[in-house]
Amino acid sequence: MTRRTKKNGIAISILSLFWILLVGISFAKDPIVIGHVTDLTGTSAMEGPYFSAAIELAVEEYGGEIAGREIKVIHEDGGSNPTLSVDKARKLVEKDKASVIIGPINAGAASPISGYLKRSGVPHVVMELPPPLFEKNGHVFAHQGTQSGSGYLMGKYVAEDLGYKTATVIHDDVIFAEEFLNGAIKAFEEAGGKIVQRQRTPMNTMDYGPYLSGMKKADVCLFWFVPPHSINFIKSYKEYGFEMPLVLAGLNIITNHFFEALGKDTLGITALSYNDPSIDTPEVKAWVKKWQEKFADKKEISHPAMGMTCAWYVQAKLALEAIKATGGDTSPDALKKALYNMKLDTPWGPVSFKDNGIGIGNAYILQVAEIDGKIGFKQVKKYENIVRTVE
Amino acid sequence: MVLFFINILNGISFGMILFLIAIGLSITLGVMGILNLAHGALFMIGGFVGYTLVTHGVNFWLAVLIGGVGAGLVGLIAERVFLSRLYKQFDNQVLLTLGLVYIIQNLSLWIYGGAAKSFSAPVYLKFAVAIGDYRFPAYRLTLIALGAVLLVILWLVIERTKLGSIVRAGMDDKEMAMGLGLNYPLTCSLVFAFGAFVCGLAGVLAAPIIGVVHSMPMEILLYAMIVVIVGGPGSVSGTFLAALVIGIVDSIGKAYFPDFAMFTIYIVFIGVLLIKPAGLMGKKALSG
Amino acid sequence: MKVNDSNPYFLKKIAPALICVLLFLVLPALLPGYLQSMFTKVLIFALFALSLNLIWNAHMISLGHAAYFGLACYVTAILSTQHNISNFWILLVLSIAAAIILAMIFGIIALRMSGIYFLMVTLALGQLVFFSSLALRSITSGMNGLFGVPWPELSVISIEWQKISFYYFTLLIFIVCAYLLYRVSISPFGYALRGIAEDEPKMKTLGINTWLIKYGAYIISAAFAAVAGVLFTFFSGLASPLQLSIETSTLAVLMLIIGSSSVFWGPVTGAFLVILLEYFSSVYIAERWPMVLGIVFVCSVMFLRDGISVHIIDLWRKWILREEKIACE
Amino acid sequence: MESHETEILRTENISKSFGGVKALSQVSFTVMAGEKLAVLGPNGAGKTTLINVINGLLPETEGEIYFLGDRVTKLSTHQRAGLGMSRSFQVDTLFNRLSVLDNVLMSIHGHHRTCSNVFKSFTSYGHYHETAQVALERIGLWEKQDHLVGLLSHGEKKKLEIVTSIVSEPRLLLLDEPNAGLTSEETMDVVQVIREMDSSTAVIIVAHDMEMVFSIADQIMVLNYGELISKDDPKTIMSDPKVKECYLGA
Repeated sequence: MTRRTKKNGIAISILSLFWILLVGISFAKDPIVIGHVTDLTGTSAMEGPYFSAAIELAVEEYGGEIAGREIKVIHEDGGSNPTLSVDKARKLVEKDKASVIIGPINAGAASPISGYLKRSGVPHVVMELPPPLFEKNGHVFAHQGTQSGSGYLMGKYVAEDLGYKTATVIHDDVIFAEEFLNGAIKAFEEAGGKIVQRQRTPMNTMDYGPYLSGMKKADVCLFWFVPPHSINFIKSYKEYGFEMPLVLAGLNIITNHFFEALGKDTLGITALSYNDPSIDTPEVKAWVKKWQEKFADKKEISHPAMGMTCAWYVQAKLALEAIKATGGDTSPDALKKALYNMKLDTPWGPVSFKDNGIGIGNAYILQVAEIDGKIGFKQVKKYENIVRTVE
Repeated sequence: MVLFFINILNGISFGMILFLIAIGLSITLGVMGILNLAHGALFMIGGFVGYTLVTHGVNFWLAVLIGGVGAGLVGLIAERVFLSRLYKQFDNQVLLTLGLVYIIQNLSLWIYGGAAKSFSAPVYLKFAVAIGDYRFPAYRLTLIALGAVLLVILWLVIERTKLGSIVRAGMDDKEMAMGLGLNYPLTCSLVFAFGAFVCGLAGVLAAPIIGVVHSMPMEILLYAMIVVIVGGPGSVSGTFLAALVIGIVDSIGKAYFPDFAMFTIYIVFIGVLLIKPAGLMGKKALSG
Repeated sequence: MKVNDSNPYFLKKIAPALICVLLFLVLPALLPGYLQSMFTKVLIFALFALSLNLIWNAHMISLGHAAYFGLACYVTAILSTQHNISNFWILLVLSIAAAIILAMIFGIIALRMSGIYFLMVTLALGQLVFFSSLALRSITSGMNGLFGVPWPELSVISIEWQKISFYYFTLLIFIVCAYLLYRVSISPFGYALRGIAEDEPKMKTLGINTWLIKYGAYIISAAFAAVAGVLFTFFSGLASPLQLSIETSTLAVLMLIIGSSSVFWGPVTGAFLVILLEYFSSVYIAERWPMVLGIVFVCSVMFLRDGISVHIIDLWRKWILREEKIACE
Repeated sequence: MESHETEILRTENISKSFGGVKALSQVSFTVMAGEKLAVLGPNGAGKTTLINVINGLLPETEGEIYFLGDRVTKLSTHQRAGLGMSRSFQVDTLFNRLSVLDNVLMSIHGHHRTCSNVFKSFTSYGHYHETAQVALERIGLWEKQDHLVGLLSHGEKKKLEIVTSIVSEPRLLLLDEPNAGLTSEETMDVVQVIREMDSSTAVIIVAHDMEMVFSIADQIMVLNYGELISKDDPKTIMSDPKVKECYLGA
């Protein structure tokens, strides 16, 4: 009996806990809210912390307030899970009254969020999205345009500048990889190149051996995997003794993690980035320095590490500049207007939008090389002010 | 033809890993009737321990051993503290072990971050053997050999040692085994820990091929469970056979019908269930 | 208390009903919009957990039930986004039909096993459906899922859909389904299921075709899971592979274990607790949510094995009805 | 009294072996309506196995079983039960989470094949209630109808177990140690119930307790190591040397 009463105790305390929490959640707020759907768990958990930091850095540049109103950034974890992400976006808009939504990284989760935001018209500032989501004067702003865009640029470079004639293609069986490679293949074939094989590997693939032993020979191997898969793939690729040059036929995901995990195996890999910390210009160097000073004490993010971090910084800047331009008017229409008229200067060059929310700006081709004994990226080509999609 | 042979080799090497993963699950299930859904998590623990050691310059094979021990210890604790109190309560076992999976996964995300960790096999194994005009990594060949050795050892343990005899007795009749006057609960803990240990070994051995990442436990578990059911729980030979079959089917599927790669093993799985519900080498019909 | 003592009927029957009415009928109307959505989600998952509980009571421990939930999501999403069928009832019927057909096939496979092996098989079958949703890229658009599902039409009346109106619509459907499931649980069929859980050979010797009963139960519960799936699709406006994943199945399992599967309305309590817990932990400690969930799993197994509803009943009996003897289950 | 001529059960040399061990070998016998056959034998003689094989819980290794003239060897347990075969178990197999009344009702539902009904409530079958009441009153458990079975005494459980196996008015009743662990008074109640069985029904009782056996049985069958040693009326059996041997080990 006493045991049971003890259990009752536990039961009742748990219940009451819930009621306390349930009651304690109605707070009014005046500040301008920026909603950030990120990934702290799930397949992109690695990037999450960098993104939040990037936004923090950007907000700091405005002293945390615009037009006398505090800027409040609310981070929500979508766990790369479309259902959950939409839930979180819903919470940010309906409960926290967010006037802009940033993120998430995973197009699979970002797309449905755009779909949801369409109802209310709240601007959705993201990195990149598949074509169907962009409409004239829409609410979607992707400064890196469409995945197929970056893929296209890469395919063009491989065919024209590197002059490869045949290519074998392998990538994750997931929407954004699909888009990247569609673009790359389109460009490569337009330039007279020939695709000898295309392999799609399921997202739950653990062992790439079978695909590699089935891989056909060609001048070059175009690939794109999410970071965890890329590491396994590159390693196995080398194990199977392939000599074809590796080209990351889409946005660069190679980071220091790769250099640690794979060492010399990464040498010669070519990739594309619109904004990468490794780009060798004074502005970027200065920005990286600023980052390192701010987060020196947080060792896991002490270096911006990857292009996506910079992309997030740019997104935050875009949102904040828009709010600044409207002088604190956070109505969706005002913000959209401001974003369409924007020409933002970033360490990676100016960024602006076409009338359908697709970004315009510079693009850089990078290659992994050994620079005075240290493995890192070196810039091999730069494109000025290109529309970041397949025209 | 050579290509086909290469794919078979791929399948066998993957099958060996599957065998090492599944055998622990198979025995704990067959002997103790404990379904440990955290088995995949043990695999990951092994992997992370191995990663930590190797990146700090510990010898690869030593890391393999310690990784196994680490997983074994975690398994032992889980069995002593929790599972031993949930004897014959499947739903609670399931819930508990799932909970452990979530906790372990999130902990490893906390400690090691979301990036996939990977480390290389010993340098002297970092070359590819030429077969016809194809190349096959030496490390995978080593895995095949290792799997064979471990199979023999396991078989000897089960068939020749006292522990093994208790295990086999337990498989046939738990009460009878208890009646043998042996310390049955202790034996169970040991067997459980041993299964975890082997799983941990697999975790380190597989890392150079599949890497280690916080999101892997469930995928691993599924493979292991399919192998266990196809092979028939509690049967070493059955598990081994099933592991090879699944491994080979998996890589053949990936190489020849990539679009159905995800299904091939499930089709085999369901086929076996329909034809031989007890599993390839299963003694009794599966009703836990 | 005097009033209560003089009128125990009030406390036995009316009071609990009143509490439910307040909680689910009145409270949501007063809450901010976002919490209304929360309540909708609670009801949907409560229904899902209830459907699972039907077979759980026959000791058929399924970890693949998301297959039917998710299948319904996809059927609804595909038909409404790609074939412009927006009539709720048609979508409902078709989704249920799909779920039933799938359950008929899977049931035959899964029921070749029992106990722990049934669990493993259902889990594997669930994964099979999960992977299909990835593989059939042309229809399901793979990992990306389908989104932009419009609000449904009800043909009888046209509703101006908002969070609150959809909540009450969900509540209506929920009540109907819950009532049906309750009828099933008190029917000979329901008793037979509990009998099977306790002693299947005995049931056979009583002349009961236990296989058929289990098979039937499996299909019925799949059908109700499908209803929850349809509602969820309109709630979230999308269908994604995640709705077919193990996480979805285990969430339902957690709900009915925490809420206690031996009490009919247990799973509802469970759903309420789990969803709210998910919400709050995501507000305060987002990146640790899985760990919180895991700890809840472990604790509920170790300390609240028979579920929280049982204790609620006890407390009600002890503190309000002032009964001496506590008989649970 | 013509029913005495009707044959209820006939087994033709059924055998059952677990792995290597033979639990039953070549057992053949016949039971007529109204007959009360007691199965005797030392532990491990295969008595319970025999019952399990007859009602189909265990598949026989070889041999044929005929029930009411029809071959039922291939039929499943519930089908045999449907034909009118009923049994009680050695360790009581009541549904502890149901009330006394509901346990009886469950058997009646099983008998009437109404367990697949989803639309009516379990307790809404009026005439089932009457049947159950009669049965429960016979063993004096009616006033405990609402108690959970878990709370009953061992004796009461045993009686209830028997009731649940006879309410379906079976043609063949298999009783496995119906009086195990009962006081002599309780045993007499049980004996009473069995004696009052309809004369169209055959009863097979597995028992240790000689006293009870002789108070009921009009036929006795002795098993030893799975072999049928002899089957005859009580007197002849007791004078049978083979039986003495296997019992007194002399």
